[in-house]
Amino acid sequence: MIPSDVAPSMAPAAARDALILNDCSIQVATVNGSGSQTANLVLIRSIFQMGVPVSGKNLFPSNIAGLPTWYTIRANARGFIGRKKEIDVLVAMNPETARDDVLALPPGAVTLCDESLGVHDLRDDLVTYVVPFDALVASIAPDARLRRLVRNMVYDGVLSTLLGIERDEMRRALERQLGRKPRALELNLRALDAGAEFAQASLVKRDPYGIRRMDATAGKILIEGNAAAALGCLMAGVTVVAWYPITPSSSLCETLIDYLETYRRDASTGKATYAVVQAEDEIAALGMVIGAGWAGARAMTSTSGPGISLMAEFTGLGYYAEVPAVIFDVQRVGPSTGLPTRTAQGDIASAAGLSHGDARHPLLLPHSVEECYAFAIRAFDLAERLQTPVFVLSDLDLGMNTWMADPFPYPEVPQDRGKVLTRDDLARLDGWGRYKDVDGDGIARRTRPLDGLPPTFTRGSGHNEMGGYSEKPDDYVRNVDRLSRKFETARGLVPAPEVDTVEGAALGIIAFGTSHWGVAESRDQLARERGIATSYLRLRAYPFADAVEAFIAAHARVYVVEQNRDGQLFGLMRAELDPALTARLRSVRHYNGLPLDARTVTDVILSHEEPR
Amino acid sequence: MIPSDVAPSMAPAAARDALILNDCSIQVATVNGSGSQTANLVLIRSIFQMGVPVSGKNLFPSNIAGLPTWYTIRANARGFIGRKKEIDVLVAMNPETARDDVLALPPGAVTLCDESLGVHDLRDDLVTYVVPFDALVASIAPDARLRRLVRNMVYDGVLSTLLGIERDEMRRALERQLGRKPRALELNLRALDAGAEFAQASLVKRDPYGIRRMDATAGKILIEGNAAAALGCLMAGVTVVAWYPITPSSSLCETLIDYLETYRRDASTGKATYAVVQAEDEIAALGMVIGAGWAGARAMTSTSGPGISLMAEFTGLGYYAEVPAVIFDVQRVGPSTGLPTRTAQGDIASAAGLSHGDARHPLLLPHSVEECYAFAIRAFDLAERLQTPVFVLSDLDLGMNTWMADPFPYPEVPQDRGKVLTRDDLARLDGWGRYKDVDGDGIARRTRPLDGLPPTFTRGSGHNEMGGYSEKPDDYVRNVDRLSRKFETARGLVPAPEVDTVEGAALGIIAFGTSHWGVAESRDQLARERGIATSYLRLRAYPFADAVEAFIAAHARVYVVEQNRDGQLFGLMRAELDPALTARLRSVRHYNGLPLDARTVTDVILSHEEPR
Amino acid sequence: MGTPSSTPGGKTNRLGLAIQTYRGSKTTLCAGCGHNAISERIVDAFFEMGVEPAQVAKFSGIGCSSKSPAYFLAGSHGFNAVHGRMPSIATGALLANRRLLGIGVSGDGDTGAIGIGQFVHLMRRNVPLIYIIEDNGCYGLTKGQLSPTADLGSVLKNGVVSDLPPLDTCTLAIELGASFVARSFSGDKKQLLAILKAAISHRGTCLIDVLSPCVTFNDHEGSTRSYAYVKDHDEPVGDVSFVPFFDDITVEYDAGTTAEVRMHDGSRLLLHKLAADYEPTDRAQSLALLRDYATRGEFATGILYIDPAAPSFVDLLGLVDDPLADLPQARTRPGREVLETIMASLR
Amino acid sequence: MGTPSSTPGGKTNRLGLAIQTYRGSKTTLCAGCGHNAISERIVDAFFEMGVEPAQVAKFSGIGCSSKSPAYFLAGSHGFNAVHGRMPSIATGALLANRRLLGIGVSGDGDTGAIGIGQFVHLMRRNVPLIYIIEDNGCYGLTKGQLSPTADLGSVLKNGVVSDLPPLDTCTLAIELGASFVARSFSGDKKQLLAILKAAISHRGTCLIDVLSPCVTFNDHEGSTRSYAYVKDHDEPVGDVSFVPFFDDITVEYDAGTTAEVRMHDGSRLLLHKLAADYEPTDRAQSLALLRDYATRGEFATGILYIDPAAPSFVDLLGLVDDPLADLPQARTRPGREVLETIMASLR
Ligand SMILES: Cc1ncc(C[n+]2csc(CCOP(=O)(O)OP(=O)(O)O)c2C)c(N)n1
Ligand SMILES: Cc1ncc(C[n+]2csc(CCOP(=O)(O)OP(=O)(O)O)c2C)c(N)n1
Ligand code: SF4
Ligand code: SF4
Ligand SMILES: [Mg+2]
Ligand SMILES: [Mg+2]
Repeated sequence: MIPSDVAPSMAPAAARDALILNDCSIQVATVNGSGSQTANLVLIRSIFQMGVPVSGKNLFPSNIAGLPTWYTIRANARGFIGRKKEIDVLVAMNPETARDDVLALPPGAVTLCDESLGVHDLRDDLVTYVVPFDALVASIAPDARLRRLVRNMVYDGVLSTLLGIERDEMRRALERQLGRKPRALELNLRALDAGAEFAQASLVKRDPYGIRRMDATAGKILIEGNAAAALGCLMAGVTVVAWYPITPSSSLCETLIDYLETYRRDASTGKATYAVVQAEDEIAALGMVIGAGWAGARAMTSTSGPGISLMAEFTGLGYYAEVPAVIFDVQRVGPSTGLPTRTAQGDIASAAGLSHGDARHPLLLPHSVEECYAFAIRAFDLAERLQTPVFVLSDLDLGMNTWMADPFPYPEVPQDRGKVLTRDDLARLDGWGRYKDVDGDGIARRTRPLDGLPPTFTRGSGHNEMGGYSEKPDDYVRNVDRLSRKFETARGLVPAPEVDTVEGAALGIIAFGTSHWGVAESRDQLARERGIATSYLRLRAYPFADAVEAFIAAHARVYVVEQNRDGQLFGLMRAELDPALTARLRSVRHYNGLPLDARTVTDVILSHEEPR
Repeated sequence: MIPSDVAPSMAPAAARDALILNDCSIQVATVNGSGSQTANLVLIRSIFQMGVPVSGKNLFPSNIAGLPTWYTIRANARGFIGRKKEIDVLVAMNPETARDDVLALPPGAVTLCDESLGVHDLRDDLVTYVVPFDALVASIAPDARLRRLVRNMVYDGVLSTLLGIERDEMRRALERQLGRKPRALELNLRALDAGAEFAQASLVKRDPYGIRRMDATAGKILIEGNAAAALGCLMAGVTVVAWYPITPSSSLCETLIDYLETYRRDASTGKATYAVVQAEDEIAALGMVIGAGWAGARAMTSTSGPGISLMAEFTGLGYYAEVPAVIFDVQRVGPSTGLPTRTAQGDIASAAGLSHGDARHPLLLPHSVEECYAFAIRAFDLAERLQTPVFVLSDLDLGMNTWMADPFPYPEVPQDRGKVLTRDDLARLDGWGRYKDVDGDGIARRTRPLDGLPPTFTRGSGHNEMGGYSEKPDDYVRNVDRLSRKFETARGLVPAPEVDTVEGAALGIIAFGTSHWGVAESRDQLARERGIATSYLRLRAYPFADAVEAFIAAHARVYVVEQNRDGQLFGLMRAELDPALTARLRSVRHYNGLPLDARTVTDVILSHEEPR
Repeated sequence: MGTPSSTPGGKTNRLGLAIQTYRGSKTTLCAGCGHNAISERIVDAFFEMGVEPAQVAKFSGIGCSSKSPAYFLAGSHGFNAVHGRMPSIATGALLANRRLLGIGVSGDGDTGAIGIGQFVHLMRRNVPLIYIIEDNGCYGLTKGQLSPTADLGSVLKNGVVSDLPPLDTCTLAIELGASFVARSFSGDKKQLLAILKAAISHRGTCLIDVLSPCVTFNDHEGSTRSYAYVKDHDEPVGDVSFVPFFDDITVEYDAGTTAEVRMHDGSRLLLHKLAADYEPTDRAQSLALLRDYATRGEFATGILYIDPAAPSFVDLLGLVDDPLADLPQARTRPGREVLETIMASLR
Repeated sequence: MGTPSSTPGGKTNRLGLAIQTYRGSKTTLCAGCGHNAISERIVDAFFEMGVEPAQVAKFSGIGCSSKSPAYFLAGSHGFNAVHGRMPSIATGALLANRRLLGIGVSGDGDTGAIGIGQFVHLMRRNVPLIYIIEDNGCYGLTKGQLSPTADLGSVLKNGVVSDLPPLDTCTLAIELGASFVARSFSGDKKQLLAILKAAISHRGTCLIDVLSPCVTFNDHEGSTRSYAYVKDHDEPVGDVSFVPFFDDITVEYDAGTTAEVRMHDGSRLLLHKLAADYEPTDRAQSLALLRDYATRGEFATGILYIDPAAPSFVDLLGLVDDPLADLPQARTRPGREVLETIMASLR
């Protein structure tokens, strides 16, 4: 590399002088199955290794190969790593979408594209860098097939130079990915260098974006929500897993299977301390979980919308016969098949009351990979404590995308196996009845088969306190009233909301799950751009804690932000909370299948607060 | 029969002198499968033939033979024929329950029992008539097996004398039942006479109840709700029926099959103008209905709670792919198997939003057999007009019990087949798209296979206005926003509520379906007993008409009366209507599996209005 | 009052338990229902085999047949699930506690219609469960609709004729991988008892299809004693809500012979008992035999197929010997070092 | 761009339509996926048989296979239903309009796992539908999990081994009452085309199980060219999200002979083509033959069983000749006198 070849403005120093540091969104538009995962992971990892908060989101089609896919990285020094509505830097790799991708950019955005795409002079309000991908890969990979593969690493190289992402970090990240494959590693390293060196040699930096080392990621991990939930199940001590594949939940059980195989074989015998069944469908999966829970196992399944619909009947059985079960719903866009590879929070209403008849279920609502992990553990404890199906509502954005997190803490609380009767208990209780409310919390004591205690006959039909079959009106009422009482008990046991009350704020915001990320940044926008202070309640579970009403009462107007068309949480709150308070609620809904971005929230709130 | 044997007070005149005329509840306690249906039908029919408003309710166990069952008749001159909480006259025929049955009676009630039951001197605050059933039947039927059968007719005879039910009307009713079986008829007539004559000879009337001829049933019919709905389907011109047996809905399709076999074979060929399939389960049943609806048939299924749960996924497909379907839900007590032979209104919440994701479905809420008939017809029109699944929510009380009604009117409105595109339409429209909202009402035009118009590709996955596959965020939003608009259109098309606004009433009551009967009588109780005037809105469909908000606005407090634990309608209203108004709502819930009675409603309302 | 049993009272079994211990609560099924006779044989079999009742888990779906687990083995654990989904519940429970001896009772509607999917996959997995179909060719509990095992030509009360070929659950079970497949008749005390006892000893799925007459709804056209006949031919009964009392139908016949059983409604059932030397270990032969008899309108009865060596699902999954449900936290929650290793790999 | 077809362009069929008319939109399946080859054969068959495209209704469930109806017969009606439930949708539609020629495409997961219940009952009813299973032994669309037709011993990417016996959908179909049952291979153009053409002429359920390699996920352990090999053996590729391009596998072999087909992953498939004089009308013989070949690890291909005379479900129901969907109100709403008669009977 001859120093004089380097255009002066592209010296490493140039990137360091960038106007907008550590705050940009980068989108790589490519084709499904074309193998860009390594390049994208190297990109996000290298930024992460530089200490800059970052997230990566994969927007992929519902097929296997050949259709457009977009990978978006958000880096933000202040930790706002939700989706940014605007793309700052586009890497156009897909001939089919390049035109639309470029046309959709905001003025001033950056494009990195191949000349052959013919999009470099579509607009004159962009900063466009033309990269001769073909020529660059030809120089490294003689074999045409290999060229297709390393092509992606070239844009990493170019971006490294343009944005100032340290090439050594990229190399480290690449080694991490391909360390066990020396030839692959070598080729990719060459592609990386070729891209970086081309940029240094031939591009003049004209955009304001830059990445600069900071210290906000030290000790942190990168993980997807599904893997985090799987880890939670592993550490919760799950023993029976029954599942049926469905996007975007499959990787939860698949990762869990990997962990179980590795860490849950009996030391001495090598035998499994768990059973995993790929069931024939979601009905069977939940049936197995309920059968296992009845027999005393910690059992779980994971699914997405269509599976939730299919689980309605068995969920009702679990509720009414009072059998623990943990159900992960990694939500996608419904109804019906909908958009299987897009994110939503559209199952909260159906999950809350899943089943015909009167039924209510606790829902845990993680917003982060940390909570995917922690709530997974908690879900098993709650399911056994409450003897009922417990849902963990994640979503595609959280489950399948890469998130930064603090390392997960080892669970210090021992497993809560709930009110399982022992011989001693039995002696103490006078006249045990399976469905008797001895403690007034609606939770009766159960036995497990083979514990040597009196057997029970469990059924989804009418039963009395003693567990006997009954069609008597009073028995039915006594039983379902107790179930209502139990749900009240659940209210106090599920994770409490996280509340950030700002002195003097007239506005409140309520959100749950991944909507948090858009809301957190929107609050910042409202405050910085319009001087509007907002308080915030992040709901972490259903049933609603009393704190929710208190929060609403403390604010004049409260925006309920969620990712579905019908304002399902908003509806649930209106149905269950004091109308005097719910009159203050406003619904903010986002439902196009993309993760919620801050600007959308800000715009809707401003349209109410500052109507034109 | 020697005249002097007749105790003077028991002459027919005696009954006519009864203090409480044409207002009583009669309960016959017997054993499932013991063959009391004829006797009970004769009882209700003869009262009906005497012109007295009457209803009959069967309270039966979830098995086939040998368990307790109760048949209750309510006669009321003013037409209050809902369940009466108190039993006025008990016919104790079941040794197993006789003791409990007698102990549960209010003071002053009447018992008619066999000496051998040993319950006649359990209480001294009842009017007890002892009838020697064994001796009476022995005198008529030599064969022991036959004795068991005619035994029931004996109590009819006794009641005829005691209450003054004209024996000729009983004979007519009996002939109607057994006309084609002369031997059976003869034997039963003898049993009837034996009972009546025994009572005349040996019993002294000491109770206040009597039935006297009036003129409130002329021209009316007696029918069960399921049969009425089946008639509605027949007259609607249903062409494809797919069902799976489940109590209490089976008799709907079974009656429909009978009608179709009789009245819907092609005159010339004898071939069927309909297809009926007993499907393998409820999922398949709804699948067939949706397939048929897609192909242009008028298709329906009927089920109950567990089936509704199983239909969640397909209902979402019907909603999102926009296929007409009619689903009858004859509600029973849930969740899970629950109490399969008891009544409830517990599926309204799950049906309204059935499916994962965002989905809303029109619900029709008949309160009477007339409406079962009329709404069945209307449901097909609405399903085709709206191109969506439409639910008709009946219940066990309405569906399986015998109700009085005006004869059903012939449908004067022609079938509404909805926006089915013709060649001419196609020529007129510029650029037809399957999911284009040409009229602004959210309803797009559809084609049917083999009409010779452009084919469509229907799917439950994302699609654009042209019906093409799409994962585009904007296409999705445009489409589901149109579905919301369509639901707004539905609001104006579904049956409007029936409103009875009483001048100056501060209280309003809202109810739907069979809760009507308890409410109607409760309003009378509130007015007569406490001078409390109430207005009444009887909801006949979901989505809610604007009249609902207007009604609430016009009253200080509005009681929402329904037959489920969680106040599901109450919750739906709070979720969807203005909180300023819903603050006025109070929830009245009844959920023990028995039909709602007036006294329960009155008591709950008074506990709010006149707290101690 | 327990289910009466044919075994004389007083005696005790190898556990020292009396037969009463194996009974259940009083049946609520119709008098004469074949299902009751099956419950009695289950009582006898578990008594005679000396099984500890508390070790048994009873499973069922929904139907008259599915009610019967309440009528035997009161000392056992019971789970009466939802319609057609017993197999998944049983699978989960038996994986959670491999020491449970599982017995499931289903109906021909519960299994053959709504439940056929779970049936197929349970058979395929060879889950260690005694799976009894109480097969009456109709839906008893919902009042007599046709089930998928109804004979071609059988007639519903309203005149609907079964015009589809009957499902043969035994053939399916053999095809799908069940390792023990048998057929019997509810009234053949000796054979049914012997089959049940063999099943108790087998580890793997035991599918036992037991022909079991529904006295109340099984109504064959043309029968001279059928319920329809009673109703329509001017006998003095005349009440549709009347369920007549019938006695149990019993039959005894020798191995290798065919018996004709007259049902309550006058229809006949042809049962062929497999010869004593029949070798039920050749799948192809068993299937051919079933088809053969079916073509002749007869039911082959006895143990039709058995593969004692087939690995059960519990074997296939390589589970630890202790019940999963019983594993203490120390064996199910990996240690700190595991979490740390994983965390390190994600950094 | 339509699906390319092997029939030369330019020609027209008896309706005067060109082959383009029978194509669909561009496939979005992987290059080399067997499903694409099947779509091409469907195009050829409907073209050659001269079927009016608008008369055809295409049905499917969910999966890569179930996407394919979009890739053939653009001029036909299509209904892409939910996972595993295509049979009920098709049944309803074909009853509603008996003039529709129905073709359903499903996958081995869609049919064998979640959909096996509806499969069983569709076969039993002999619904007039060409039911194609594009059988790749895995779940393609959800990225390669094992399906119930996976060979014993096949291995998932994460090491999970298929240890359950494969479901044989052809055997089941014959047992259950389907009147036309065939098996072929996606790459055997001649045989598949011939079978499809025969199916188009048959009235009743035609179950066609077409072995169809998933080039992306079907991953047999030990294979030297498998994706796992490519990934783990230090070839320079190294990106798990990369889907390699493969060509279609084609095979041509004679009736009565066995062909060994090498799959993309190096594994082999043994296909035995039934002899030209094979008589597929004896159910028992067909079943025996299937079992025979299966024991030898071979797939018998060709039309395995056919009963041309079996009444279809539409026949059984005795429907009027006109489509039910088309009946005018005059034929579906009984007259006033009917209602009056009924009312009178209720008075
Ligand atoms: C999901 C669901 N659908 C329908 C029913 C109604 N149902 C109860 S039992 C039964 C059929 C029982 O038939 P079978 O299994 O043959 O048992 P049998 O009564 O004949 O012994 C049906 C359809 C139900 N309980 N749940
Ligand atoms: C109710 C439901 N569960 C799960 C899924 C996810 N899913 C989509 S396709 C598929 C399997 C497809 O396998 P197969 O039918 O063999 O088709 P292939 O892709 O192999 O052609 C699954 C499980 C779904 N769409 N719906
Ligand atoms: S209805 Fe039939 S199956 Fe049910 S209990 Fe009675 S006889 Fe048995
Ligand atoms: S993943 Fe497999 S089945 Fe799906 S399109 Fe690709 S090759 Fe075909
Ligand atoms: Mg049955
Ligand atoms: Mg497949």
